[in-house]
Amino acid sequence: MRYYIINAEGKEVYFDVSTGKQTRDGAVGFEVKTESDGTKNYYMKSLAGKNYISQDMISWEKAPKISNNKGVVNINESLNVYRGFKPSGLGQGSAGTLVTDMPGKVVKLLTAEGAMVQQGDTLLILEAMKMENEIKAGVDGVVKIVNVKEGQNLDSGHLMIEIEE
Amino acid sequence: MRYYIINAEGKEVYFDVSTGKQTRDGAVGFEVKTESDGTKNYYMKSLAGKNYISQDMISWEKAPKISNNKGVVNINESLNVYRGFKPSGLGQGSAGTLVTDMPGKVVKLLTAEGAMVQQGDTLLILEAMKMENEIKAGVDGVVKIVNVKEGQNLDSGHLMIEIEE
Amino acid sequence: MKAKRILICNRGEIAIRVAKAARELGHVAVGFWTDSEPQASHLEYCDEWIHLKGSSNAETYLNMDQILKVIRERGIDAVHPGYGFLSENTTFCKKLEDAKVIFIGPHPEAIYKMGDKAVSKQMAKEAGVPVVPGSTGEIESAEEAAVVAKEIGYPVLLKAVAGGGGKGMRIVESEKDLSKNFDAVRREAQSSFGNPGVLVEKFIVNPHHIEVQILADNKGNVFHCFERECSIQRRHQKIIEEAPSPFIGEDEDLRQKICSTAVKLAKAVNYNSAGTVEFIMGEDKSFYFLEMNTRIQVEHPITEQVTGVDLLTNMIQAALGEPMDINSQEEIKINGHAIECRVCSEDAVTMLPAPGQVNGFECTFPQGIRFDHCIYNGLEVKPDFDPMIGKLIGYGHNRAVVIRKVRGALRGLVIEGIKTNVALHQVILAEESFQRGLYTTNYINEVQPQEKVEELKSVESLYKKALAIEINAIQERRGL
Amino acid sequence: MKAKRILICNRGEIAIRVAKAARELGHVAVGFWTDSEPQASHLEYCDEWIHLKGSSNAETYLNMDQILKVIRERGIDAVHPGYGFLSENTTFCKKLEDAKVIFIGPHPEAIYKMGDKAVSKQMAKEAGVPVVPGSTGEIESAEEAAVVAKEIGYPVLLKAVAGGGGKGMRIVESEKDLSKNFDAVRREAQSSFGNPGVLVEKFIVNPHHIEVQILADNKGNVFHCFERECSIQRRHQKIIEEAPSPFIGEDEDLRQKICSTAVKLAKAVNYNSAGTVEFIMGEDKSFYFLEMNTRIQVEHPITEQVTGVDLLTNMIQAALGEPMDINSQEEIKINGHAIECRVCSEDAVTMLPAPGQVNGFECTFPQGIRFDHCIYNGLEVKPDFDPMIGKLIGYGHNRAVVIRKVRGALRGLVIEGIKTNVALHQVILAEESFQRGLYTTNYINEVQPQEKVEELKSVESLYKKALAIEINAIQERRGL
Repeated sequence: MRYYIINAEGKEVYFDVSTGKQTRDGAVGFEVKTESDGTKNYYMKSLAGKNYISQDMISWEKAPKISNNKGVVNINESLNVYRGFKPSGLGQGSAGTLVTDMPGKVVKLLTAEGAMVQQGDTLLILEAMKMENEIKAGVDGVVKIVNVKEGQNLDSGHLMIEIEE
Repeated sequence: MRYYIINAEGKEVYFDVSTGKQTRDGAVGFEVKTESDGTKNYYMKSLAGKNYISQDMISWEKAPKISNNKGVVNINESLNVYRGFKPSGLGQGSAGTLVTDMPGKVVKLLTAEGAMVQQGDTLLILEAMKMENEIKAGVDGVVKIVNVKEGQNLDSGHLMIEIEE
Repeated sequence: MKAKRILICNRGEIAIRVAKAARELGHVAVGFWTDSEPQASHLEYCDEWIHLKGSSNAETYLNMDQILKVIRERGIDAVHPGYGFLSENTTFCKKLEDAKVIFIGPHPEAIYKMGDKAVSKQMAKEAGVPVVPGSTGEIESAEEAAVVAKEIGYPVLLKAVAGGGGKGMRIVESEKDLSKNFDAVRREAQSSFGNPGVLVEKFIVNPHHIEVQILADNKGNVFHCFERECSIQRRHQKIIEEAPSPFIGEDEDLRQKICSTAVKLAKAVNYNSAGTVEFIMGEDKSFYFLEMNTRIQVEHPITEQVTGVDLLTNMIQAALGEPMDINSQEEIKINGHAIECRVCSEDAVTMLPAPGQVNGFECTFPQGIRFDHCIYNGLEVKPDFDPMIGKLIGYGHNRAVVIRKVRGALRGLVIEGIKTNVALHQVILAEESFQRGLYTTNYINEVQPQEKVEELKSVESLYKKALAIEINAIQERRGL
Repeated sequence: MKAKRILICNRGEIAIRVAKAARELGHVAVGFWTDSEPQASHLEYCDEWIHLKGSSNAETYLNMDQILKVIRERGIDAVHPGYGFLSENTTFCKKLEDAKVIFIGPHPEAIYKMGDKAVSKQMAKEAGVPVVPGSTGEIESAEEAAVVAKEIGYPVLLKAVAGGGGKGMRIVESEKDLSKNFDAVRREAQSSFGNPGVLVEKFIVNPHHIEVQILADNKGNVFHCFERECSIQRRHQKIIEEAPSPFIGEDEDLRQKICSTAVKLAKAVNYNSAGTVEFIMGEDKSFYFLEMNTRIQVEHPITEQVTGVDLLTNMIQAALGEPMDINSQEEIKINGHAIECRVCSEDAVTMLPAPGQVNGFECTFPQGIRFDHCIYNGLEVKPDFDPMIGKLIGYGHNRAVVIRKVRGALRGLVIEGIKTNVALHQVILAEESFQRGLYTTNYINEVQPQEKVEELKSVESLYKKALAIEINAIQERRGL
């Protein structure tokens, strides 16, 4: 079983997990193998309907039940965890590629294809969760693609604007 | 599917339950058929991880998850609920048959086989849950069987004493 | 007392809070679910569940026709609007009045007068309540705004007439930024409140946001439940509140003065429900009336914790014309301290909303924590809804104890699957000027706590998170 | 402050309460599990879990050798004993002292003096604290008891020297019942406390059980946190407690008098921890010292709720020699009212223990409820353990509000699979003399609330219960 964990900035951590044996007092052992840390042993135990993880069977930490198949978990930032395989087509836009990370509505478009822009220029205003958010250029360059119209409702992951450096 | 519900005093309620169809908004219908009340319809719905029961799909009541196979539930007194079948050998002792309803230890035996007893006489003292409990005769009569010794540890359901009226 | 059928026109944590109070008083709590939220967790505390057709807020919680139809069909006696949605809508109040249904809130005139910033300011002036210098009415254009701004001096604050909760507000430092910001506020005002009216006023430097809780009934009782300080804000929205105010501190004269000023205004509008008078307080402890919120507020629990007064049950009693639990001002006392952290589905660093689905949730709290929330494993936080999904409230003997308790609670609050601002709260509660109680509404901008949020914990935690998924898979296979 | 490693020598709800406090203060909470309770739910709040071999209490929580072995092996700095088990055992204190481990409780001399009823009575007399007339030392035989009883007059109370919590106590109305009861008390005293010593004293008619919470440290601070009334008892065990006492009511002079009397006794034994001085108060408001409990008590939460003082964190601070959160008597104030119902696995009518396994558990509570408990779906209540599995605590603005809240909470507390006394609490909280606050320790015997417990609810509920099992079966099939 191999896990890939890919975080919001495109960083990727992967490691193998294999299930070991049940111990005498009801804990289940896991082996986690990584390139950087080698092999580590973890134990899981269910207690009064909750799950706990330990490395030494003495110090235990609560492991919340993660209930959906997407397996997104949260380590201050949200991470996508892929169980057992790496999905195709995943990747992260460069600073010049503006992609929505939440659904929203284009309130105002402030640029056009062919325009020269500087890093930090506001290119469009996106209303999402009742807030106006200024979407700014991540690099200096020329606007190559504008894939939105004013008033348009966008889904998450929509490519809005691409800038050529 | 037939349910038997048998309470501590040996009262018995039984009825048929059949599962109906899933409704549009995720509720599941049940039909409950009884001799006294005829057929009634109930609906079950899961909401945010909890279960609810309704008769009209408007007024809902929480239905705690009952998690073990024995299916003991509690309506002020504890009831044994038997799912789908009536187990053999079930029955309730008469007032002259003294059976433990919890594990305990015989501290003092105050009667013997052949003794004449009156209703309310203390026949033995049973220590359970750190308390001394006086076990009393339920009827007037003669002690036929004494099935305990002082100091003996008893399981639940142990016949201690039988009195012939 | 006959049991009333109380309809809760709201969702999330406040719907739960209202339902708890309605049931406690022996009434029937009737709640809504919509097509966009069939798993509405607040229904756990409702006796009856009604389907509001539609998904958007406009089709459901703002849809008066559909709500009134439900009221007629289900024999509703009284409506609690919670906060937001129809809580300060006089048209809704009027329609309820016509339908002979009790609105659990103040009389419509109070909502109208206090809901309009220009009118409320005028009312305050007449009642002898100090107000911030600024435009006396709506400003129609950026040019007109510039004239007023020049008169009262920069910096100035632009705000939507119909606004609230920090939405539709911007600070302008100089004339060159005025026009762009004026347009933006008008746009936000129109889209959020359906009213593009804008006001201009003097911006107080190093200000404190201090508000007074009012509790009043139809029998002429107008009590205050002391103050809250809500100066920790981002984008003019409160994220941490506390009671009593650390800025007022031990100054009992000032406390009495601001509280009695609030009562004065409430009496001037014949206020007859729970409400909040908001003030801005300068460095010199002078304070000005900002606005009155004619509804129960998000941060009401900290007042409940320090006074022991249940604001919701009293609010319902007042509306139904029953005697309130509280009989006199003297009964209401502060004991201890309380702090609330608003838990939002947003990026802890950028503080931008981040909708998503919760797929893991655990609480392991110290003693003295109250968590008003609507979170469960599976909750979908939609862009339509407010990103606030919970309020972590700590109560203790003094401020230092409460900070310790809330920090412990934040460590024990695990929400997986969505981004939250829990890590930001951890930074703020550990930060020195917050701990010393020395902060103004500029706190976030000046201290920049978001920069201290840890980007990523150890790889160790990554393994554990992945194992949590594996454990779940194993348990599913075993049917646990 | 360096983090200490704190071992909790207890189980159930009090182990959870102690662990919460230890963690809040930044210490490491170390907890036990035993062979009879591998699913010990209190470990949820413990950082480290240690296996105590064996099943009976004698093999585990009372087994000093095994516990001391763990203390050495796991580098423990301090031990919290909770209540019961080794909480008032001076031998254990001595062994900890030898091992250079801090005992989170008072110094052993205070435990010894207050733990022995004859010695404590003598101490109280010397400190000028009034005591109930009775034997001055242990009574060896029923004959000797009869002599004392004749002298002080019937009715008399027989009680175990080493007892507590109502175990090993009996009232004797006349000489003819003395011999039989004396034997029983000696037997219970021997089996429960390992000490057959018995005392005889005057039995006060229509008495109130009123106790004062003490909080003291090693620095000479001895504070009180006001009183609790614990007069609702069955078999001399408290089942409902409240703070403040309705019998003392508005009589602030009496309140000050009983509280300062308690402080006087605590000072006389150089008390240096959390503890409770118990009094019996007659109809005429005269009060007599009963005993001092030199540990944290079951009913401590009601004091925490009305004063805002966290007794556990202060108790730990005191033992570790750190400054307590509380600095002066003046800081400690009562605001509002609190009531606690002990939820026990027992028959609601006969009030006899009824062990079993919980197989369904739900809480749907009003605002203002605290539930300290160790219940979960699957909990096995064993005959070895105390039948108390939870404490339902309501807090509110006044007594009437709290009664309303607790009644709401009792309606929303569902425990399936075992018998509980929830229905009995419902009857008591609805009963007129309780609601008026007019009750004595004779309440259960005189009012007989258990007779009003509904034997069986409608057949309707039977169907619903059965459906709950069916739902679970369906969900299991679907893997939900």
